[in-house]
Amino acid sequence: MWDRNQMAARAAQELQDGWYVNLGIGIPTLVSNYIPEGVNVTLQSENGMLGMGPFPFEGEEDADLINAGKQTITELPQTSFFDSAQSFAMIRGGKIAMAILGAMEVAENGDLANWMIPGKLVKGMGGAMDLVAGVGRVVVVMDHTNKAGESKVLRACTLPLTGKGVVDRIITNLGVLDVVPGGLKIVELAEGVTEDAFRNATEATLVD
Amino acid sequence: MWDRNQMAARAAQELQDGWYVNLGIGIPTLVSNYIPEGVNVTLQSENGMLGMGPFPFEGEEDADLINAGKQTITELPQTSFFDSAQSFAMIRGGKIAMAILGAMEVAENGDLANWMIPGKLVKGMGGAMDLVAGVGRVVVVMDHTNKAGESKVLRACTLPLTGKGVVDRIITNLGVLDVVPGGLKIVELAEGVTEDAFRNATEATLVD
Amino acid sequence: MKKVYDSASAALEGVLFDGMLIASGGFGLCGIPELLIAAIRDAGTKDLTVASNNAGVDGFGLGQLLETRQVRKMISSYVGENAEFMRQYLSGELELEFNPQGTLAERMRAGGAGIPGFYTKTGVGTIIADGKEHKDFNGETYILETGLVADLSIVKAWKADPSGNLVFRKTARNFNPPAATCGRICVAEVEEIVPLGALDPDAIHLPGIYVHRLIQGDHEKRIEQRTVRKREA
Amino acid sequence: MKKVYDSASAALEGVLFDGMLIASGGFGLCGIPELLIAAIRDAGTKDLTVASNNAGVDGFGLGQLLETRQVRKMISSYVGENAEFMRQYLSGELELEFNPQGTLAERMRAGGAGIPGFYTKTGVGTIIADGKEHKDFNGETYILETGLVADLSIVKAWKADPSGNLVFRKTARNFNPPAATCGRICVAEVEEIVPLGALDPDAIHLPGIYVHRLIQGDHEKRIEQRTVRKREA
Repeated sequence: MWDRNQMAARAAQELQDGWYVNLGIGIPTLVSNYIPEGVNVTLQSENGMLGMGPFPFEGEEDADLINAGKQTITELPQTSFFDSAQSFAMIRGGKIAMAILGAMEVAENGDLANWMIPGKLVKGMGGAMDLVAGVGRVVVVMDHTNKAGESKVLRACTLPLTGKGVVDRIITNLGVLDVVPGGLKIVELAEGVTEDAFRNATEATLVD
Repeated sequence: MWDRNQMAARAAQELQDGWYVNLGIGIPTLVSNYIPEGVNVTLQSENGMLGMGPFPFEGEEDADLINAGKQTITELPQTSFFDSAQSFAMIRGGKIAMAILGAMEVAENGDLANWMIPGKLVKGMGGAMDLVAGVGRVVVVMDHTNKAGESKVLRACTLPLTGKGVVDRIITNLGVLDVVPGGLKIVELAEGVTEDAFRNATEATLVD
Repeated sequence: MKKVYDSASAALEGVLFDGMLIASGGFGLCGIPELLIAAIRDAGTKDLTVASNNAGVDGFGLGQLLETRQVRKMISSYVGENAEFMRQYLSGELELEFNPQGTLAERMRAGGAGIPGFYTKTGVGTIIADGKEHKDFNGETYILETGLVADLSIVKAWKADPSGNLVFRKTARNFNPPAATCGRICVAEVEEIVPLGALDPDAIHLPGIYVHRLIQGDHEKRIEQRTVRKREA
Repeated sequence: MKKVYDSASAALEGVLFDGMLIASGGFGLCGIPELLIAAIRDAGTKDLTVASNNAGVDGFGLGQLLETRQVRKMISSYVGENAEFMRQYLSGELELEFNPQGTLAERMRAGGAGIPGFYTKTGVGTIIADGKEHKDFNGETYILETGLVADLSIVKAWKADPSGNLVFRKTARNFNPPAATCGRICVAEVEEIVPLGALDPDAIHLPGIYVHRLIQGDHEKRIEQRTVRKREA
């Protein structure tokens, strides 16, 4: 089983040199700590920035310089700033190669739910619907099961969707899955996870 | 009868303090020479500039600084530059108070034709269609008749339209007309022009 | 035509009315028109619909207008930081229209650009698409979203010149330019008004044509999530 | 991922093919990608459709590709300065699709922004509206225009950094940003490539994400209408 950092490290292997990438809140944010040597990626923050740098040193926080999670960050030599319409123009226009996002549920047809639990959680979708509709490739990083031990990798999502048929790859604490015709295909098992255990934790149809 | 400069001077009386205005090619360009004292207007050039200044002094021409007529111009202290999409966003969005344009024909319902003579002249509409559709008020400045002495102020346009029902006021060498319900209304006669002469030169329906 | 006003209250005089639609710039608490929001609170204008990506936090930013119950409806993409919002929404006191963040930004940009409708793939197959026109282009399905035109835009910039040209700073730009363009009237607050000619005409983010009234003032610029790293020894 | 190439020809290697759609920046002869146009002429690519506000003049700018008959169709708003264009068009050798200038700019911007269609009032009631979908919004009629996506964008900027961030100068910006965004591949030519970090991140007109290849070179920057005023004595 992978922990949060191992999941982030695995997700970082998805990155390719020269790519522009958007990282969601939570585990996806950690991905930037594991970008492989020699792979140069530019991080987009959908509130209006390309070339997101690390957190600032204490005392150097700037209220005018935050990421989409509202965290203080820094700029890099190649950084550019722009407005929200321009930011989503590039997202919607397919200029971002990949988004790595968290999820509440993913279904075998690539459906993604990560923004709402009716009657309970009404925070909103933020930029997630635009990202999954617009970027070249969507990778989901999440725990394979919820706190009750129920699979989050489902035949069909039960929560309101963020996007329909949008997920390409799923990285969980148990391993890696691809969305393929007919269902999901196991790409990789996490260290110490048996295929049986993986299958047991997965509600979705698995195909070879 | 007014000459070109008198027509431009009359058109300049249409300007109000604080307005953003777009001036077309030809006589409308001359309007900027007659802006009344105390009236502060900002000229937009649809190739991407607000705050258009006069022609440069000889030797100070800048290839990167032209107006929509491709003439070298200068900037002013309040000048801003932007791209063509932004330029027409402000035109289409109704932020320009008035456009003063030339015309080949105007009709009594406000139709305007100023971009094409089928089979002969195929230069194109440039930004004229966007301007007449988007700005707050459209004033046409043109000769009342063509070289053959035929009226250009018509019941209906014969040439392909630039815009349908878009003209608010017409300033010609013979006087000033407003587009009103039922036809055109004489606002003013040029010096030395009788109402009879004006009516004779006008094909359009004149109403009181 | 003087655009510079002495205070936020003066700049809002005559433009506020009950039931109006206000578009506001800002992302989280970054780049929000804090002075104008406080002035609207003081003016007591009621039944507002506010289009803003977020709804502030309890007691700051748009949270101030929620506390006083001046807001009837929010058009937002994310409201997770505001407990009072959640309470009013779940109890049915407050109406909420969720827009995907990019759709909201583009609706403002479209409204300001004279575009009453545009098609987007965002939200297709989700509840966001319910009741919206669907149309295929090149074999793919899109939904129709409408341009948003507000009665008033309130925005915050870094610098302005007296003609209303605005310059923003870093990620505080965010929704401010699209929000500014979509208002019939736009009032801007800035940290500094510089003399005419002091701004580089090639580096103006929002031309003065969009800005009708302007104030200068001190800004708290509260940080929502202070995250730092340790200096290496 | 190196974006900087040694020459216009090198930067275009592998991206040209007969029958392709090219979007070009520039207004008149101002801000045109003159080096890339000349390199396309030298490459001899045929049956081009070129979306560009103007068509250059005889012998310069896009006029060079008209002379060699490499262009099958132009999508433009104004072509009045080019006698060879007029001759080819009136004789039926060249196809021409007139787009209103703002519609052309917005079509490029929309194509780059993932918007396949948008409604505009421009051209309603004219031949531009023929065959296009009409739709009413708030009692007014608009027509549907489509986003334009090009196989290749060619643009000219003033400065770039090696990551492709672009800065334009004065009215030479014009169609370059929207044209750049609508290409599947965008190649930019600039007067100067400055080191990474030398551009103000708040003053970048086109972020490097839009620019795939980049060259630096000398530009003629021809003036089309030299107009001057006399110095007062």
